[in-house]
Amino acid sequence: MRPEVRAYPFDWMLWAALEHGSRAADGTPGELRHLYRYIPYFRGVLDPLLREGEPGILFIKLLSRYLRNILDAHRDGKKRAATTFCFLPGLLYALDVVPITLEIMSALGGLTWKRGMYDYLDYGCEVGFTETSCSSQRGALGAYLAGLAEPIDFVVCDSPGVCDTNANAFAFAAEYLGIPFYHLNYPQVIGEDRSQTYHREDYKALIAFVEEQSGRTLEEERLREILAEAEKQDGLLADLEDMHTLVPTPLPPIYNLFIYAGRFLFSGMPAYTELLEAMHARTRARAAAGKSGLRSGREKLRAFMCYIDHYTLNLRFWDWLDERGIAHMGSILSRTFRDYHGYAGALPEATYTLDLADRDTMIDSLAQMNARSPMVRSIRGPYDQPNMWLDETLAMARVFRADCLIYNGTPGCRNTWGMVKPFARETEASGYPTHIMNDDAFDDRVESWEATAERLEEFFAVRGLL
Amino acid sequence: MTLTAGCDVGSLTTKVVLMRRRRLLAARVIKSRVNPQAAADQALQQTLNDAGVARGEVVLCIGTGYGRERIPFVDDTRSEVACHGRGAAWLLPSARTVIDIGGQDCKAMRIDAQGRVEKFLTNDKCASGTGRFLEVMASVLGVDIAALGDLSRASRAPVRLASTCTVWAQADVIKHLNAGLPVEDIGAGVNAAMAHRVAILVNAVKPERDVVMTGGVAKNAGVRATLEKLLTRRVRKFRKADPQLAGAIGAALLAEDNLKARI
Amino acid sequence: MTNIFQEAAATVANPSIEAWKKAGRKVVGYTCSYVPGEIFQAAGILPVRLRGIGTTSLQIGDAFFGPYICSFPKCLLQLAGEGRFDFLHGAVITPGCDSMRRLDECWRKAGDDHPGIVPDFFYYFDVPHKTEPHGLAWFEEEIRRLIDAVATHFGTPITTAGLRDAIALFNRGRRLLARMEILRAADDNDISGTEAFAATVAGTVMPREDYTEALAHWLDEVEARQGERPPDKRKRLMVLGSISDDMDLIQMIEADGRVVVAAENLCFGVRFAGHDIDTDGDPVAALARGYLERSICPRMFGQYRQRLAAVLETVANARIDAVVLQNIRFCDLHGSENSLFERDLEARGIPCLQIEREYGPLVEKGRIRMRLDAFLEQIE
Amino acid sequence: MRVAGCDVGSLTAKAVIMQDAAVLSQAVMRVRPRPADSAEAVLQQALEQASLDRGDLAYCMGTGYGKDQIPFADGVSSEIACHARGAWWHAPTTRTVIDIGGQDAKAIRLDGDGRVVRYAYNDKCASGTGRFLEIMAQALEVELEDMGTVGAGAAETLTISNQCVIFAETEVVSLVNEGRAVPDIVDALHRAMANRVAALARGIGIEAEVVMTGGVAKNSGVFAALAAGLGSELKALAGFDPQVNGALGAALLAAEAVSGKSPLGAEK
Ligand SMILES: Nc1ncnc2c1ncn2[C@@H]1O[C@H](COP(=O)(O)OP(=O)(O)O)[C@@H](O)[C@H]1O
Ligand SMILES: Nc1ncnc2c1ncn2[C@@H]1O[C@H](COP(=O)(O)OP(=O)(O)O)[C@@H](O)[C@H]1O
Ligand code: SF4
Ligand code: SF4
Ligand code: SF4
Repeated sequence: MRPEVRAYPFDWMLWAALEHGSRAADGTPGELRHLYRYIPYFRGVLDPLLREGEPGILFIKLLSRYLRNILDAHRDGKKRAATTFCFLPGLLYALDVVPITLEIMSALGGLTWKRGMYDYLDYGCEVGFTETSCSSQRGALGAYLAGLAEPIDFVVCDSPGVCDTNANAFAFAAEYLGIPFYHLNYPQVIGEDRSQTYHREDYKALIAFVEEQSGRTLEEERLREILAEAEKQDGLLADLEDMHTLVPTPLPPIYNLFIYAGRFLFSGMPAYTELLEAMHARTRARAAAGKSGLRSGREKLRAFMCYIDHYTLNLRFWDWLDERGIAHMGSILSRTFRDYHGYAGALPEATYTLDLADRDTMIDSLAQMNARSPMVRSIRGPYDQPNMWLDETLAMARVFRADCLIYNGTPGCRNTWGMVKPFARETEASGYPTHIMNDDAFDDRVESWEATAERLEEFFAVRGLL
Repeated sequence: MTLTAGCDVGSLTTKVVLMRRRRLLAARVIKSRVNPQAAADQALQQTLNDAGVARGEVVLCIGTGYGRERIPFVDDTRSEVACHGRGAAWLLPSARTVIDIGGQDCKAMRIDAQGRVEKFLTNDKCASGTGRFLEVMASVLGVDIAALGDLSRASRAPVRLASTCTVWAQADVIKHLNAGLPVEDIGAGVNAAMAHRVAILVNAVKPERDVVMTGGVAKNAGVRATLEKLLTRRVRKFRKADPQLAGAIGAALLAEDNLKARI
Repeated sequence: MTNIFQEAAATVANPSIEAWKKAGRKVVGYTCSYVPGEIFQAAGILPVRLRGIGTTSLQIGDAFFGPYICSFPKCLLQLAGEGRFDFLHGAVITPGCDSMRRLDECWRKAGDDHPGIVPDFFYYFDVPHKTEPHGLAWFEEEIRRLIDAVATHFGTPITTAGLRDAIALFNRGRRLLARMEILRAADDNDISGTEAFAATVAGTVMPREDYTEALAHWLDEVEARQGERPPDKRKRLMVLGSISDDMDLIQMIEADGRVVVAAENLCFGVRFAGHDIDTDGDPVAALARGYLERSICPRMFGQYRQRLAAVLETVANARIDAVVLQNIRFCDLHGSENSLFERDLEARGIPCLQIEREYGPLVEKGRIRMRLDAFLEQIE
Repeated sequence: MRVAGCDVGSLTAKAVIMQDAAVLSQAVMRVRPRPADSAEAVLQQALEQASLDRGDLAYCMGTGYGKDQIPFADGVSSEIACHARGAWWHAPTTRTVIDIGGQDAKAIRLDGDGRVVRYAYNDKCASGTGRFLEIMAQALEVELEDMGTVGAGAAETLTISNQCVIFAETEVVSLVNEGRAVPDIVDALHRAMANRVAALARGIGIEAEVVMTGGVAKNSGVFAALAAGLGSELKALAGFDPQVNGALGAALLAAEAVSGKSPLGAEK
């Protein structure tokens, strides 16, 4: 690891960038111009966010707040738990535990710094973590393994059975750092009763674990508050997603990022509600006027990202789509599958409901909700089984009227690379041109963004889409 | 007096040295051929000629390198790791960490004062940490491999390459060339990409001072300079001999040790 | 005697499978150590652990699996696609790891291009990744379902008594392997690592009765010879890590006679040796406990300590001098666990060598040879 | 109306000049360090052969790695589109095109109207590129042009399996050091390459007729191995240099750009 990287704590550095970025939003245009001179790279993040107005500003403030919480946790008498993005943090908040979502941290570093997460990615390999594993954990993990961040107290993940590579990263971290570990394990089917029972049992054991680690007990009222907030968020999301189906869609590409990143960070917390409200207001106005969310105002193509997005150096991926008049119809990460969501009717078995009646129903609701978080929901089983990846992709492509599908992941993603070829054959056969990107969503040393963009461009041209 | 030889048949080059009482008498580096025997024979003959000694005077010859099993005239063989360790200790007695990058392999090792290997790691992950990677890139750039290292010095803005794969990096290099970027910036990017990969390996053996480099890539100043930066350690240079010879020197020294043990 | 084992271990469709089939009996393939063979035994079916040896191209493997996938499942798919598993009446796929479980989809889809390669009985067996009571309950239910599915499909009832007998038979094999391990731990036996591994692998692909018989016989022979040899002074190695079922790697380590592979902890190896499964009580519950609770593979997350303890025990019992940690490229589970092993073994003074390789015919001979040689010199 | 297609690749630059759906001239040369120079030179060569001037061309379509650096190109098109169009023009019965150039290998599927319905590139970590053969030819001291004939002399079947060019070379070095015969190694290389590319084509589904284009199509060893591996008859472009197919496709697309209508199906 380069000495200059070693000199600063990772989490603090990230917070500092985001905090100053969020303050810049309050400055005058002149001040902003001045600031941009000093942060030529970060400009690529800040610009698209500030251009979005209130939602963008709220989003960056949200990120800054999240990081501040991590930094201050021990001072505030709270524990820190490393966790994965398919884990909904509500439970942790209810027990005064501050979540550190490794994938979010990796993505933020990748977006913000000129050299992305290279040093941290490589550091993980130096201490023996495999280079071929998924970069989404490996990046932030490197910083934590190197002791370059406020310490993690314990690990909770929910990827075993869904993504072993992911689970392996957390198991390795726990062992390497010598801290306690609990994992939620998912069976391969969703919807069956015995799966629900398993989720419930597993979740209860998790609660016991987190209670023990945090020294807190789960209070019913606290839980109810969080679920009530989640209820509100689900309502806003339902509206947003409904408007997303309009042609042209009133949602700018970057909103997709806001939707899921906000949920990973603050699901069940008022901060996320606030962000959704701002997005909702803007979107409704645009929808009422029949306007596209794209900057050009002209929607030429609707692309559904059937896996994840691209997070290296700046927000250029979203910007790039925007510039070309390509509407982003969401990814596997965007959707939540609340039972009454408009699109949820397409896969009724994959949905969850919230029941705030008593402690048990609430725990059950949380367990179900967690079992519906992005990858946990649809790539836990064979892709062609009911409710799994193919079903969901085709349903979403249809509901959101996508013209084509784009797969992007990481070379470390055994899970999807193990099946994406036959998967793409079937989506093609169903009439959706499908592009498989060959890059790494978190590490542009695998394929430069220029090369990635060229392949995308070629796909749109050769397949007659643009 | 006991005259020993070391013969290192690498994937790219074949090296032969003659030593007497730990002093280097003569050395040759020639290109390895499809016929490793012939290359070894040729290198040995030239070295003998240089030193003005007859074949019969060589008491013991140890072979190493990928082609070690095919050298007809060697009496014994040793692994490259052992030979490079031993050779490095001779080249610089204070050496404790050796980075050996040859054509097909990259190794990082920790050695003791006698040059015995305590721990070593090799690059199994990806070929972009090998000398061949540099050769492929040099040929795309149209520069001589010996000149590639100096491009780093001339560059003010090294490009960033998709450095995790030779195949992909090459595509990037071509793209950058086509985009009209200066050759020195691309070359510097190539060297840096290689250094980054090697640094992972070196850090993983927990390097101790002094750090030295052996093998052909040690002659690439750009890789060396970036490595120094990444490791925050000086990578010490040798004056005694060409670092590419380290393996052959180690082999000759191990031959001497063998003789001593026999007496 | 060991010829039988070597013969069985050398080919995918080995002669004992052919003989079994000639008698009109069925064969089912499976892919992971977590599949209880007893179920098939109880149904009169031969369970055969699927192997990827003898693959010469990955044309089919690469057409369905993506590029960053372990070559073991790719080799299996290749052989399936080439029709070289056509001796199977059924196959059971397990979510051992991410790559292995996608063999389910890839094999089925390859069936579209290569008709007839998917056995009629094609089953997905969902093994949980945890041993807590609800995990165990899930696993037990999975076993019950598999039993029902096998019994229904093949029309052979699987009874409690049948299962008990099968468990007893398998236990006998487990005890014999444990005996083999004890013999290997002594320095006056003449079992090479290659022989022992062949004998172990053979157990996964031979009819159980024949196998147990042959194993007992061979061990008697070995025991009789014991003491005839001068103590073996060679260094003793242990091999750990990713799936390995070819003799090549171990043969290569032992090739020049400097060292002996005195123990292993590999997926096709002696993992359950000496760990009997209960024969009283409900056999299904006993199978679930027996197979799940012993954490033998990094797929059981959060149980590294248990596995380390097992390795350390073997290291002590078999008087191991050094350990080779190998993993197949893109195998993250073993790849990163090997680093933990390296850390913890070296802290106890056991030198380790980590190598990453492709599964299959040892085509990377030069590279691996170089690493092994250097390591052997280092530990001498 | 005369049009040109210019394909500046990683190893060679190619140009084709057409008039009313007939090929007037074609040229191939090694690339120079600057793609613009390669483009100028190769077009000049083609123009001279046809006794034409630059001014005689109504449109020039560029393609290949250096397409954005071709100073005189009126438009650019992807290699996928060009190879597909070129192959289609030769035989409208073509449904699958396998193109192996210096930098990448592609499998392209066409529908009955010559439209690209699917395509795939060689995977990362793949040795299925022309460059692979160039490096191996160097390592084995065989001329690139002679690889096919050398490999034909193989007596023993060896296997080279590594997906990576460099690691595969290590295998080659090991084989050399084991004393294996060069023809056997060359033959193994051809099969290794053919296997990779066949997997690529199988991944998107192979439909007959299959035709092979690109510089590597000139290597009879790879061609034969691929033909054996595909399980479907493999065709060569009748009487046309497969390496120039991309430039041909570019020229056809140029004609299309000028006329606004497709020259598909036009008589040769
Ligand atoms: N003069 C030079 N300057 C810089 N690098 C060189 C020079 N000569 C060789 N190299 C590098 O050294 C590598 C070969 O190293 P060498 O130790 O001879 O390998 P091997 O032992 O495998 O034959 C080449 O691949 C090249 O990258
Ligand atoms: N005469 C030939 N015989 C055999 N192979 C050839 C010949 N010429 C070129 N090749 C192969 O074709 C490749 C270059 O193909 P080409 O289509 O020209 O690529 P590009 O368009 O990238 O320049 C070379 O890498 C080489 O492997
Ligand atoms: S991207 Fe793939 S490998 Fe990474 S966490 Fe998600 S499922 Fe796992
Ligand atoms: S390594 Fe583990 S998961 Fe893989 S087959 Fe073996 S036991 Fe199953
Ligand atoms: S193909 Fe590329 S990524 Fe794969 S090993 Fe080779 S150089 Fe590395």
